Amino acid sequence: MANLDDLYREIILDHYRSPRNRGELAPPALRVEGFNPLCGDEIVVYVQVEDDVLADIKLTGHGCSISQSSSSLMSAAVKGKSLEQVRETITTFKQLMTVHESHLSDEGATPDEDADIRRLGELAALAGVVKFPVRIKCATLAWNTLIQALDELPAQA
Amino acid sequence: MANLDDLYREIILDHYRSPRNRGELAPPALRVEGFNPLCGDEIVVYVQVEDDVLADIKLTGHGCSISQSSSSLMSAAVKGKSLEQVRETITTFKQLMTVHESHLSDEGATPDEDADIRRLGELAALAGVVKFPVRIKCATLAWNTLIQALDELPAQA
Amino acid sequence: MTSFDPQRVRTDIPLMRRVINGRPITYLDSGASSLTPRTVIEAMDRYYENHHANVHRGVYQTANEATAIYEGAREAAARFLNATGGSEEIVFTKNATESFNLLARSWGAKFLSHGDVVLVSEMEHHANIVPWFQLRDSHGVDVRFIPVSDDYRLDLSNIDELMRGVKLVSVTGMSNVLGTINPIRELADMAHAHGALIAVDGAQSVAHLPTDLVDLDVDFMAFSAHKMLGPTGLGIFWTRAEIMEAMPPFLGGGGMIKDVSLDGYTPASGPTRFEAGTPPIAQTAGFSAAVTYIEGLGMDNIAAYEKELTGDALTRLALEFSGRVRVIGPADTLDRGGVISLDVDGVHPHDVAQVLDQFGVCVRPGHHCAKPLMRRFGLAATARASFGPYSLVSDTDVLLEALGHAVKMFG
Amino acid sequence: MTSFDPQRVRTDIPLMRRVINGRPITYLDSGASSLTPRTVIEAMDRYYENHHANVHRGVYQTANEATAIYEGAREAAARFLNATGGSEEIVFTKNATESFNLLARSWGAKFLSHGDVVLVSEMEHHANIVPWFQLRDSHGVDVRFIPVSDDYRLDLSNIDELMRGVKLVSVTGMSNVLGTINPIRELADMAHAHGALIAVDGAQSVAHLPTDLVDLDVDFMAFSAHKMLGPTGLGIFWTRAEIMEAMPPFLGGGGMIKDVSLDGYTPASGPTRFEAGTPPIAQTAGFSAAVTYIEGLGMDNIAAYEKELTGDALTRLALEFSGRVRVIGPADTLDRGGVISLDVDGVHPHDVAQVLDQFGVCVRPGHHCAKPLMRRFGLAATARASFGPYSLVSDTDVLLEALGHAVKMFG
Ligand SMILES: Cc1ncc(COP(=O)(O)O)c(C=O)c1O
Ligand SMILES: Cc1ncc(COP(=O)(O)O)c(C=O)c1O
Repeated sequence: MANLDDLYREIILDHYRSPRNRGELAPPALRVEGFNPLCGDEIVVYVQVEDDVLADIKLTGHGCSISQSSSSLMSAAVKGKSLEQVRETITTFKQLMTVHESHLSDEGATPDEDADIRRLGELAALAGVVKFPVRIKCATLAWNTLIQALDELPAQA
Repeated sequence: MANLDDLYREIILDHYRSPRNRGELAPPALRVEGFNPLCGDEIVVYVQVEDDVLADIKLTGHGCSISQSSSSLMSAAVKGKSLEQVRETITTFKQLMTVHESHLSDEGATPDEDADIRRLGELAALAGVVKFPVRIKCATLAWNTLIQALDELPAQA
Repeated sequence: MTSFDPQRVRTDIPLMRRVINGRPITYLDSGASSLTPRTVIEAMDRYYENHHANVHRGVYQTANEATAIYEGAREAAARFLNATGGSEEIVFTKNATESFNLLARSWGAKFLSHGDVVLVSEMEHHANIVPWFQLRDSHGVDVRFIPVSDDYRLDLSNIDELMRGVKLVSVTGMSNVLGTINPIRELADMAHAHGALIAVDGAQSVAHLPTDLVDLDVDFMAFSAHKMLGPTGLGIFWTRAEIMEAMPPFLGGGGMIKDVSLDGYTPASGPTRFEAGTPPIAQTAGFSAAVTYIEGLGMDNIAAYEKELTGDALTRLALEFSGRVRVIGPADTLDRGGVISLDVDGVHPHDVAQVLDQFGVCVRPGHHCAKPLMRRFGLAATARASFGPYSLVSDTDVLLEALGHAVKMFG
Repeated sequence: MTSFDPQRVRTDIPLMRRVINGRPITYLDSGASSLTPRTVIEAMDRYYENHHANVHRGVYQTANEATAIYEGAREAAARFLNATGGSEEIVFTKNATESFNLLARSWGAKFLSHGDVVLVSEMEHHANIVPWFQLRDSHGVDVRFIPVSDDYRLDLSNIDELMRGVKLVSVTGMSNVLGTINPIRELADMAHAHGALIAVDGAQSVAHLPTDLVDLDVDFMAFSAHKMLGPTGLGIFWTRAEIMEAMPPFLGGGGMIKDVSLDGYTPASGPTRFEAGTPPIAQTAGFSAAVTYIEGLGMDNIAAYEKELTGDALTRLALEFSGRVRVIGPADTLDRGGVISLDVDGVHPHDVAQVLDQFGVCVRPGHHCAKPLMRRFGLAATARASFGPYSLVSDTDVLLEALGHAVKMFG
């Protein structure tokens, strides 16, 4: 059975208590807001893209330990990466969050998933969230907001 | 238990098959429409009042045997009567139709009610309707329309 | 007869045990509301006994369970209709009527303006008429009616003329008075060819015929759970996700917002935008059970079986009451469902129903919320008998026996 | 403690047997929805098993029975509220939210015009805010807010100023976040003195306090069955008969009309004018049973008992968590109901609720559909515990134990 330790790993509590990349970026950095209307969580993502690289990212907002640590972990994972790498990370993370229900009862993951999870580094700490389906929205809020930000980037010349 | 013969007395079927006072009256006779929105019954009552007497009454419309016979019986009962007598008849009839639920199971009526019913003459044939509460609206449609007509009479000089 | 077994269905329906005026109930009012199988009742009991909680905003276990039941019903609805967009295209309302009001006041008020035409038909239920009159009064749209021909079908002979200026066609899949099944796919193609959208009143058709939204190619669908073996208090509204996304909110309140401040509000997206307040949660549990139950019977089987019942009843009515009883609806079973409206010569429908009640026969007298159609045929009311998957030929036997009594009594 | 016995109530509630994460359920979310007594569930079962039929238009026996059940619920509601106008003043909706939409779009749209002010409060549920913003957008009315003071009460110090131009005051009887009970009679007198009408959001107050419309002297009342031990899918709207008679229809469809033709429609009179389509019939059976059940317990007893529970919980929270847990709401039980919103230092309400769930404790995290109030106190959310007549001091024990764990975990 899912228990609290699966959800609240130490890394998560650490990022919650000491969020990375907290703050704002001035224009021309892009600013995008994300809401979770059901629980009132709000997040603002600022991204600064230079030469197809996510040069800087900052976050403000408030929310639960899951949404806050997820946004902090995300910022650490994507900052300084090429947009292509960022998109890959997003895809891998979203897969982690939509792991098929049939796996929820198993203890382990498939070998493929294991490989993906390892590539996620610290982000893998969020893997336990899928055992608490109602919290998946918390974990993905920052990511969906980042996706929206990338979509809003001016088309490349 | 209530059965069909309580409802469909011979007088009722007779008035249904051969309605009295069927037709229209030309102005200045008053014309008032009544609807039973639930079942689609419609009735039009024409009344001609002269010197506080309901000199003439005619009815058109369509509806079930209960609403049609009730309107026919009503027209016969009130035609040529003083407005005061008409109002008394209406009151007595409405009482008949709102006999308290607790009487529904009894076979008889109270002595007072018996006296009233006797005064109603042929109209008393409708007494069985109260055992079929959903049909009460059918029986009272014409009467409510007549009440409305009386209410709309120009105030007496 | 198909392999489908109505006797089995009867044993699943507690109300079938009722005795009315000394006779076993002969329920012939499924067009108004269907009887409820035990499994549907029990699904709601289980919900209240084990899982009840308000949905969506909970973290605790029963709240998650209630949410899963509620969202699961959306999936059941999407599956039942073959809605390729899935559960995101399903909005829960309180009945088919609210679904039409949602369509008119949200989509209609936004996308229709003065002079635009909504084309309904003369055989529509008031649920698919009054909301359009209300929109006419508030937004100046025109409401136009496809006439009904003497053979009780939509008269499409003038359809090109009728389609002028039409932005929405809104017609019933199956008439609740005539039994007529309308050519929805044909109307959808016609509507789309004219750049219009099409809504279907599925209140009857979804409950008695297989419904495949891909085949039908319509844009909106409205129906009620209580006519398809489900509970009262739940309606369904379906539209394509891209249309839904463009629809402004309808009722305002909790659950349909993204944000509210002292200055205003921003609506949520997806179906919840149209689900203000605590929804009929337990009812969705019952609805899912009804869908599962119907899937178990097979909607094809139900439709085929009811067609047989209808054919039998039409034949015998014609034989035994020729001249005295007129069926207001198509005389054979081609494109026709199991709704049989009767006009009994010299006996008002109210009286017919009253006499029938003495035999335990439940038929509905009245205008069936289709007054324009009644006027079209010069009637104030009919006495309507309608079948469900639990109906039997022996129900028709009792109907005919009782009808004979009514005819004699008023003869 | 009063003679009222919550243990008896518990045995009447099947869901109380639930075990969550190895612990018996500690249900502290009655503010969101109440648990359902067996008698309420059984009333609906009996309805489906014996009496189900569509209402109003039937002549046959079960249709009459269903109609009697439905109309009987109207009488139960009128009795419960002491509505002197009787059942003719009761409209059934799908929830309190629909009741407010009905108020805004029928009465509001007719009697309010550009610049007229609707005065709500900062502690309102979105159900009593969003419909007014919608009316602002469509009809140009102004929406003004009575501020909430630092002691979590309506700040009426500027009320004369606030009342300028006000045509309707619409406030909650009891806040679903703060627990604050508002001085409705006082507000009613004030509103009437200014020629305004007053509506009350009774969603919480009707479920937890005795409600007497004669004493309160208000003009409109809205609430939901599911918060008062009744089923989901049923709301109640009450107004005085003379006001109701002047209100135009809201939703359009069957049942709410007097006549429909190809040219237009005329609405019915009385409450049915506002009840388009097949209503939540079975739910009214459950509602009547809930009213009877509450009458058996005595609403005075319930209110007194919940007050004791609340006082106990407030005291112990202050003692055991001083500094770490802040109660967002009045600190004592004066004019205060059993809703306790918690702000736990350093622990987000979502996380509080998640940890509590491990102890079988059901509390609700979130903005509770009161975002303006949340903003007022600089919060995004609270973790809310709320009592019902089946709550026990031992529920508070488990709450405190679990809360201790949450505080330690995130400490
Ligand atoms: C104070 C208050 N008003 C209105 C509502 C809305 O009730 P419903 O969701 O049943 O429409 C609620 C409950 O959520 C409430 O607590
Ligand atoms: C064809 C049709 N449309 C709409 C409705 C309205 O359904 P409801 O009353 O459940 O809203 C009905 C049922 O009365 C119907 O038969």
